[in-house]
Amino acid sequence: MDDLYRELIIERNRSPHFRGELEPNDYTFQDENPLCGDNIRIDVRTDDAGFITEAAFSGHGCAISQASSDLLIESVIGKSVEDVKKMTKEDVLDLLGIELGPVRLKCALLPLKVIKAGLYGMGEATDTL
Amino acid sequence: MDDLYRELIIERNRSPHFRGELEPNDYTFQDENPLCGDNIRIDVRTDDAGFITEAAFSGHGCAISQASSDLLIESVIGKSVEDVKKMTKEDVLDLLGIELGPVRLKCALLPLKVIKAGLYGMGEATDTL
Amino acid sequence: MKDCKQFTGDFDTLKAEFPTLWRKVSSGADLVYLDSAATSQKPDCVLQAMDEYYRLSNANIHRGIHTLAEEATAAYENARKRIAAFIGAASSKEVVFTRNATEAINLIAYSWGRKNLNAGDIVVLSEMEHHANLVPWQILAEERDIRLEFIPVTAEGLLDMESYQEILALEPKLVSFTHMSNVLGTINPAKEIISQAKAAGAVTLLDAAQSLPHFPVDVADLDADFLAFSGHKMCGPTGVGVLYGREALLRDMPPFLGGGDMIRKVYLRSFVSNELPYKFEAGTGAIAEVIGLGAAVDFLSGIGMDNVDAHGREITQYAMQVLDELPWLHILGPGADKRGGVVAFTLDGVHPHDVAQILDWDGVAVRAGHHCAMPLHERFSVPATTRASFYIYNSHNDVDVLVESLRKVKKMLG
Amino acid sequence: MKDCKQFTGDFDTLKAEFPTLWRKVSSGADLVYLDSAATSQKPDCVLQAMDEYYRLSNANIHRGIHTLAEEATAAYENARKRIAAFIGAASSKEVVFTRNATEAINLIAYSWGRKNLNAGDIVVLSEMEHHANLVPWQILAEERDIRLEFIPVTAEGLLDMESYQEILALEPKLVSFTHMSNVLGTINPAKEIISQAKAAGAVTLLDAAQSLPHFPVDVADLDADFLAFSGHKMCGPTGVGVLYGREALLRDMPPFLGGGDMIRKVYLRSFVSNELPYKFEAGTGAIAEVIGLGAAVDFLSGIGMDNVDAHGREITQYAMQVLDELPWLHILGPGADKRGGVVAFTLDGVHPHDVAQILDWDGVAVRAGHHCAMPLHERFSVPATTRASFYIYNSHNDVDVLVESLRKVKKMLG
Ligand SMILES: Cc1ncc(COP(=O)(O)O)c(C=O)c1O
Ligand SMILES: Cc1ncc(COP(=O)(O)O)c(C=O)c1O
Repeated sequence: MDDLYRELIIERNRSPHFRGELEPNDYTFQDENPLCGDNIRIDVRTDDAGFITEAAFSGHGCAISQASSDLLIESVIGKSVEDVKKMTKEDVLDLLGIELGPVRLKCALLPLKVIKAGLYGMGEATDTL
Repeated sequence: MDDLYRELIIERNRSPHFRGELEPNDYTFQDENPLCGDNIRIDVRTDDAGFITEAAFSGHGCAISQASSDLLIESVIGKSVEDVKKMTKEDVLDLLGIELGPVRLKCALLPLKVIKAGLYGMGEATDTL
Repeated sequence: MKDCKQFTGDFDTLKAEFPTLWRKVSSGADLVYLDSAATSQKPDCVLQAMDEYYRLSNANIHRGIHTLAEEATAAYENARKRIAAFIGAASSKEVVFTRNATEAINLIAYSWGRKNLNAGDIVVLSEMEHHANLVPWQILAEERDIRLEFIPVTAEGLLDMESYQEILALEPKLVSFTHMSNVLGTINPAKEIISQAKAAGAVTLLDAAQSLPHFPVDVADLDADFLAFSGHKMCGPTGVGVLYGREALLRDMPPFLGGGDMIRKVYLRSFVSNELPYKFEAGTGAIAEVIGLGAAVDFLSGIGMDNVDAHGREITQYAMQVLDELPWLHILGPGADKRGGVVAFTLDGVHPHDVAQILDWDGVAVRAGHHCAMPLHERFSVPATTRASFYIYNSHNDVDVLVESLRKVKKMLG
Repeated sequence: MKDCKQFTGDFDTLKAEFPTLWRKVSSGADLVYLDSAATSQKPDCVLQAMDEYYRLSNANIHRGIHTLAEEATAAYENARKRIAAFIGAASSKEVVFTRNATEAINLIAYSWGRKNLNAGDIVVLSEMEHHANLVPWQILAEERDIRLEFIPVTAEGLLDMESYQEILALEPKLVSFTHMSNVLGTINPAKEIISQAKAAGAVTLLDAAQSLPHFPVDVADLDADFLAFSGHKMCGPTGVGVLYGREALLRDMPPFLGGGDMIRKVYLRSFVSNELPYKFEAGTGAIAEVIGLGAAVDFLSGIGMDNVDAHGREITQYAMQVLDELPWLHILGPGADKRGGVVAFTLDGVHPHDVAQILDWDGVAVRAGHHCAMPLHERFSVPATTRASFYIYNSHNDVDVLVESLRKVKKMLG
């Protein structure tokens, strides 16, 4: 547990750096984890070259999904849309620095699912990351 | 097994005394044991006072159901229709003089089911003897 | 068969019968199992009954003549008789085995529903239903254009019986509702609801998945037409549930699944259905599981459902009392006098998933989420709750460990 | 988990793994189990796998966060993966758990069938189908006015492939047939039948209830769209079966049973289905049974399905040879080279029920009746047959005991 709720996660859950909504935006997507009802929306702004200049998340969820959202957004700002599309489960787990069981994994990965679905312009987020 | 296939049953299966069909008849009914496909028809003739004067069975089935049919018919001839309606499972088992597991019990009781259904004028034989 | 030890009247000794309860969780803490509303633990005698079937009498049933087949058939049908007696059914013909309560409800929706419900007909449910008693009717509503009406849930977490009267005035064809909410714990006045439904001309289906494990449920006394429950929530195995149906109703219903055992005769292009209850049991049944459920029913009868009930009430009352002392914790649903052994709550500022995770660290197994009752959570404007549920093997000490651990959660994340 | 002993290549030692096979029947004779086509016996390791789940990790799955729920979920989903690999499925999303093969076929009839079949559409079956692959289509035919066509069975007991071509010319929507007959033993040329069906534009469903336990079955190689089988016939427990479906087809199908787990979201009046395979698994699944089936698949893989096949062929050949020497015994179906380990026969002048009963006295467990294939028996103008079926634990000696006992039957009743 000490692993799971390390200081960084507790901190980012309590005081996220990137909470909010961006209107207008270039990409936006929202999805839910049907297992728990965690609901995350991510808005993204990009420059003409396809680099992410701003991003923010809203919605509600557990500490893991909140911290994961905040850390993910921090990591994608400045990256190209194409690079973010290539991000994997491992990238997110590296950001969090923890190991997770299958159920909580879904919490941690929800923001990645959401941002990728937004960037790909999908109708629905899928579990195939 | 020696119990189950005692001489009487083997004998009555091999050479039944009451095999055949009666046309015309006063009562007739036919039914099947869905578990095994045993199929028994019993025809009955009665006198004006409601006593059974003649009866016969046809169809096919295992030694137990054949012997049971033959012995049952032997026992009902001379009885009143009302008395036969009251016959029970135990009466049949007494005739056969054996004990039976649940599956073979259905074989033994098929003729009783058929004759009672015929006498009651039912559309379908039931398992509630 | 190895019998469960005879019940001494002392619930503290019962825990010994449940092998799972003696383990530790991944953190090394002792397990405190407070998730029985999801599935109960199984006593040794239930596992032994299944093992004995598999190791001694394993055979397919009904059609077999050989020794094993006869033994297996007898064990299976004997279990059906004891289960029928346990719920007060008039005959074992009224007990149909399904996979779970969910399939039992679906069977009614598919067979009874498709025969008896037409466009515009009304089916009454409630806002506190488990998805198992919502989705089958939604599928049917979409297909047949029937109307669904919902008995509202009051702020206290009770069914709004006044609104129910208004709905009954619409002359519904079916009233299908849960005997006990798996979230609020609310025990609904089933007898009253059923008798009013009957007076209005409706058929009734009682979802007893949560009630049957916890207190005496008698279909004759309740006068229910249909009743559904699952084995796995009442000390029985997974893979088996029961649909009870009044014989006259079952008799009039068309078959649901087709295949072996549910037929009397089969031709290439038609078939004749078998008699009850086999008409509704297609293919090889859950033989070992039915035998296991029979043992579970014996086990519960051995304790006595009145005792099970009393113990459940006592522990729920204690839990409500100590949880009420935590100002940052909010319990959904009514007071202890109106509920069974289920307590769902929210914590200020902490998501239920985090609660469950940290509790697990202390060995406390609770459930977090919507507990398959999303509309009910919507009704109370919470996306998810944490749920502790109690059963015969739980003690005051388990509640104390829960409270201690909740304090820790609050300190850490709240 | 206690592993089954590693297979040594010697089938004689396999019997040691099956506890049931060491008992005596009611007469006192040693059991000779020749009824595996009805249900197979279970090896110790399968029973242990289930027991271990119940005694250590018993919890409801998918929604739980606590240690037990995570362990149970992992064990369940891991079993799904191994079962998917065992049948050559592209993904475990294509493996849907049902109660048995019968429910799997019904699921297709209800979900795929009601979506895709309309009045006048043709479904092709065969005359050698088990009731499980007849009745669901008869129910649908009645409801939707679809037409059923049957591939005839030749006097030898094979599918008449010429007639099949004529039926395909009618452009059927579905061809659903058994891979191996549970009466004739016939192994049908599934690959050929499927490729011809596809060429004619039909979807295909293979009933693998008898084939999968006996020889390698690979859905990719067969190119089957759907495949159904039961755990209990392949060393697994009762209460679990599998529907394999091609992902694209499953995706397009509406849900069948409604309830927990098969949903993504539920509102009072509507729901959103969950992703595959959960969309088709409503309510609490047969958790222990799926874990047991996973262990069964490991057990069979440990032996090697090629070895299982070779042993089955060898023993069937021997049985056919010695039974052929009895002039008053008549075997239904083709020669040993075209069949799996099933031999059904009639005895001159003796009813199959009596055969089975007297054989039981000698410890020999066989089945008598129509074996859930009444139309096939009608085809061969016999009301019932006696069936001996063989599996991995049977030996030449078992066949010899059978033959000895049959002679006795003939002498006694013939
Ligand atoms: C060919 C065939 N199909 C289907 C089934 C039905 O299997 P289950 O009863 O397990 O659903 C059987 C089993 O008897 C069978 O032999
Ligand atoms: C009230 C209620 N109804 C129905 C069900 C469904 O039970 P199962 O999943 O065993 O079908 C549950 C179990 O979660 C329940 O709590």
